[in-house]
Amino acid sequence: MRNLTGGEESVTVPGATVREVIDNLENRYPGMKARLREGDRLKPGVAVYINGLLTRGSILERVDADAEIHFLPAISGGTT
Amino acid sequence: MTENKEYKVVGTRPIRHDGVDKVTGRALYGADFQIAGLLHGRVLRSPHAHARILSIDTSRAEALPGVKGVVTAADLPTAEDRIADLGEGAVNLKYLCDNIFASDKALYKGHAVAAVAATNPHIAEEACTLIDVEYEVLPPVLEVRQAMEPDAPLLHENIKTTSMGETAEEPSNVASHIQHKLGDPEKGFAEADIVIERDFVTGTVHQGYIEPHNATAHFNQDGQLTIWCSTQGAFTVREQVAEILQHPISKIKVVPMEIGGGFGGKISVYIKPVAALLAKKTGKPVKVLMSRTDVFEGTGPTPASYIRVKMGATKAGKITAAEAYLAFEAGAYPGSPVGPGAMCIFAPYNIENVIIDGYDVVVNKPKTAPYRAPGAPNAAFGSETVLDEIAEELGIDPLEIRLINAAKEGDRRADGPIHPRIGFIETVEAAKSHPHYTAPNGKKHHGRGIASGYWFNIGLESSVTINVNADGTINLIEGSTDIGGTRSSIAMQAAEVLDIPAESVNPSVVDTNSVGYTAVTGGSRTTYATGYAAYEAAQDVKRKMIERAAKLWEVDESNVQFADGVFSSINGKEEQISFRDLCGRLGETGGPVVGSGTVNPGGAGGAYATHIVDVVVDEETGKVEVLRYTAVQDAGKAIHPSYVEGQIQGGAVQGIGWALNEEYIYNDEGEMTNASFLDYRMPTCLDLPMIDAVIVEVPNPGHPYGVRGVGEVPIVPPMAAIANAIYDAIGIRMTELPMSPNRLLKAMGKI
Amino acid sequence: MARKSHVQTTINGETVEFLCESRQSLLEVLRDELHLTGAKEGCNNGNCGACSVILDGRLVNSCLVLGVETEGKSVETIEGVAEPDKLHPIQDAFLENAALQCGICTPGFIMSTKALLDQNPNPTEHEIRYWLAGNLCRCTGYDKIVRAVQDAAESM
Amino acid sequence: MQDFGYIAAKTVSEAVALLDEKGQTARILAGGTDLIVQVREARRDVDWMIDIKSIPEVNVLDYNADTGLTLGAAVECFKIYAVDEICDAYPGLIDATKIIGGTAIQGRAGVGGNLCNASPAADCIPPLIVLNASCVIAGPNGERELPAEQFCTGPGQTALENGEMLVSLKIPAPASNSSSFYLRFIPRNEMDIAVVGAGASVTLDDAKQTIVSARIALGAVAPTPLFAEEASALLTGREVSDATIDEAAQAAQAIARPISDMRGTAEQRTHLVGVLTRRALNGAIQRIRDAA
Repeated sequence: MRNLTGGEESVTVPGATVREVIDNLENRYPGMKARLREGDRLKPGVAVYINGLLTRGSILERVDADAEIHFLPAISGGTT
Repeated sequence: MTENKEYKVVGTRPIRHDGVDKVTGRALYGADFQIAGLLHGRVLRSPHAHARILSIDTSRAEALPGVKGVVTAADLPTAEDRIADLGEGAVNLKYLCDNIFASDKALYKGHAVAAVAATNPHIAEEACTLIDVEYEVLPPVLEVRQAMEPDAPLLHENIKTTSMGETAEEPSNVASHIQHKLGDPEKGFAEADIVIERDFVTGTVHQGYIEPHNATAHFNQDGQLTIWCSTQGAFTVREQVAEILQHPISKIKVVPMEIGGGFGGKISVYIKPVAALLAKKTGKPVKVLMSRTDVFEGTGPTPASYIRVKMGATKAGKITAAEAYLAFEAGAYPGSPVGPGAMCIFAPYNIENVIIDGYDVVVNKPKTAPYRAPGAPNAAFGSETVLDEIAEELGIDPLEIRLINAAKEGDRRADGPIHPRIGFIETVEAAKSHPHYTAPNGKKHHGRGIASGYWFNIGLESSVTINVNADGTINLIEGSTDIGGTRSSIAMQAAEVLDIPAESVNPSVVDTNSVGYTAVTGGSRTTYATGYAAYEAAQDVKRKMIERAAKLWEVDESNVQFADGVFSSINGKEEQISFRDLCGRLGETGGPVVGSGTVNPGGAGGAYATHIVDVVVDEETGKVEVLRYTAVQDAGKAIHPSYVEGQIQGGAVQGIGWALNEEYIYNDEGEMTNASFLDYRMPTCLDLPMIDAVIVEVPNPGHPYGVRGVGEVPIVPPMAAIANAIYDAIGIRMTELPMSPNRLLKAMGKI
Repeated sequence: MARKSHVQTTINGETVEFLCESRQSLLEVLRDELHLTGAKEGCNNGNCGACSVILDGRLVNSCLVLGVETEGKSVETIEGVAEPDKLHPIQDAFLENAALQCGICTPGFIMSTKALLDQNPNPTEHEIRYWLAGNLCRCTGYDKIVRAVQDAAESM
Repeated sequence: MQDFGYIAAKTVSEAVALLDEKGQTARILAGGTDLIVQVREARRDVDWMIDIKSIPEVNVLDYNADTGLTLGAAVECFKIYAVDEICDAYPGLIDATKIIGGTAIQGRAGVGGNLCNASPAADCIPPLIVLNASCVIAGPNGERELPAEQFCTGPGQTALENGEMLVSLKIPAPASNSSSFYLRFIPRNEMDIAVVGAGASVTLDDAKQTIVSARIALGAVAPTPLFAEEASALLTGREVSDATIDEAAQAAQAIARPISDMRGTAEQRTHLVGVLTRRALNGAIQRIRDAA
């Protein structure tokens, strides 16, 4: 996604939910929304971390003022 | 709530609830299911690794007496090229369907082409040989670097490399590229006193569960479909089958039978939709079983990979920069675990400057599936041997260099997120003081190696219902397939809340019509998330029981407390009633009590492991013998320590197999030549010593008892630990997996 | 359609009669004809031991025995190991040692262990590992299984 | 699995008559651990299985210190290694019977079946060759005997003619100051097919210093198990030394013509012939020297 942000690894945008954060990212860096959202949901295969914790994978997730958000590929796994 | 306090049930070792059924042969696994009128299904598979399917003629098969129905890709609804999120990981439906039955192209040897239902399995098998398929054989692409060449034959005309949403112009076998960058790697390497860069190659390996895939399906006239099967997740079977057959989930009931191992390999569906199609066509229940060869050739292994790791450090052992290039074989369709591999590779360490590139590449091999910490073992084989080499060059103890660089709470992972409370340092400290590490190690051709590993663990959805019985016991209803004793580790968490013995809980794993949505038993999540749901359901029961006691005593609920298994009134009345006695009075106080808990927790704490291994190398034959093995792991809180140890031991041994002998061996035509337990060499008990499992407990703040998932991380360190031990024994760095006798002989220059 | 033979054999002490095709293995007969599904199919070629049973006192892979070969013979399966009111000491030892995870290999291991302890009541760790090498377990890493066998030997 | 008929023969002559009548698609069923798998995997076309396990002659297990061993073709491995005298007399054969498959395989599989299956990698065949075993064969024209090293003619192919079956194996009584040894190389410690196998029998002089005679045989390095004739012959009359044994090992390597497959590469196998020949010879010599 860095090519969309002009090389910036970390950007600061306002928003009280993941949805608002994505919308605000889109305003600043057009194309961002297409990568992160599909309709009114998070795009399949994208995981959201808020302050280091993996969230429930919803754009409805609430975000604190100083929260650090990461969009990463979703993971899966297998035990016995 | 996360201090390491004493519990009454948590941390004890009761007999598992399903134990008697499993030691008497009474437990019913998928293949054990019987029903009147049952037909038997078998699957015809492509003999070619890459071929266009020109025609399929099933008429001779259909004419065989005893054959009741034949199905092919033509019987599947036309799939959209659309991404669906099926519980654990996103799936392109077109690929999902094409992997059930090859439509236009067979993309690996073993790719299903057609299936037959007949009155007995031998007839079904014979009928498969009577299906005439005309193929145009194409050149196979069998290795990741070959597949990435610009002139490589293409598996899919429509795949173009994507990079977090951006798509390239030209078609390619490279389905996607990911990159993580932190700090300034160039500057970091410039600051290093020592820089080491090495290439690594790992082979394709299989989960190797002992129970082959199985499914029995029945289609009622009203469209109600029932599937009895072994699976890691009944709900994900329901979702996948619904999408593949375009059948509403409300019309599908999946009944999870006991499961004979999964390790990630029983999440994807293969023959479940096939059984359903055959059942629909014949109007009879149909049981489809895979043979062992079908399992090797037709289900997802974990990928072969090419990995390049470069690390720089100061003389004092501080890592200044790290770089990794990971190319993973996805198999026939996109979706290798290169993502988690890239995120885990340097996760044990706090490194300021990192760059990681990952590539997901299609090849003519079975579509890969998760296998225990998918991606992380491949990655750790590279990073943990390079770090060992740095330590050796600098003359620093290999555990010490890990302590110097160890990640801790508040440090940033290379892929971005900040670590919450983690227990990596604790595992290294425990390894350092373990008698194994301090034991003498100087004999000729003997060597000792250590390595560490990381796995995220996941949360996801779980639901639990608790029904309270009049005798003070509870029935616990859950949707998590029990693969390794989780009925007990979940039941124990409910028992702890209600202060009843583990034996007073009757856990049942039920079908998709009978419990709330529950994600797969995978990602080391079951004891964590379904246990969490059980904790919540038990809390719900406790609240309701407090209401009943209040009603009984005609006091306000706020005046009832529950401690040591007894409800008592405070502030006035001197009333007491035990949990058990109150259970006997539910009818008169308002009727049955049912508690429920549903969760989708985000706080699955990551798990770390540090392993120590001693080996001896036979210099004349190249054979490596594992003499002693110690696996240290942070479990957060071990609910049932015996089964935590079991996960650690089992994972370590799968890693030993991966390290030494396990691999898919292919000929030039792309045929796997060792698709049996005879020649795919998993460890037998004669190949192993006892495995000393050491549990470290650094409670996870994201769980009421501090649980961290334990199932996956133990497979991460073994390959590198053994490679480091082999180096210690004979002075040669092995960079290719498996480190089989033939490869060792070559590396030693003996052949 | 294939011809079927009539076979009379003893299974877990009971006389049993069944019809089977020559090509049906003892494993298929046990599971599909007699509904004794404790013996499992893991590989169907003698490499995993999940189908282990005792035939005339000797441990065999039931996938490598034809049903018709059992005429007049005696077969012991996992279903016959426990007493009506109590488990066999080997079964107890497997439970107490948590020597199973998924449990699919467990019937085979118990039959194999029974055959071992019947002829060698005090095996060394090496003898246990050698004897059980034909039984694959993918979950446990064998540590707890070997300890269970040691415990069972001690308690018997 | 294809359909086939099953007949339990009661006598050698009945079995021979059946084989003669049914022709090429009839197979003798003894332990079945190879045959059943081959038919199941459609690697062998069989219309009839003739079970010989109730024939008395194929169940003979008779050892006499003067005349040697008669080993019926259907005697299972576990019965052989249960007899102490046989273990003492033919330790090289016992080495092989204890490593074929796992315990459950050894409950069904026998030396005779291992020979008749004629796998190039069969563990029992090199010991039979080095122990001078003779194959007793019954057929429509009566009985004949054949040295073990001439029994296999190719992978899965034997010298048995139409209507013939192996009845038993005869192994001469061991000479004094002699012993035998068999080992194979496999990547695991059990449950694998030999990447290379090597058997040796050695007779030393009374001082246990000089080799009176020796025989070496190899498995999995040619279409059939090989008797390493030159390597064996050059040891006659030689003093035991590392150099002598190396010489024999090199001579054994010279006749190996292995292939590369999923179990090993040709180079690896040729290399291992040297290693295993040395170990087999040293193993046999050590056993002689260890004997009281």
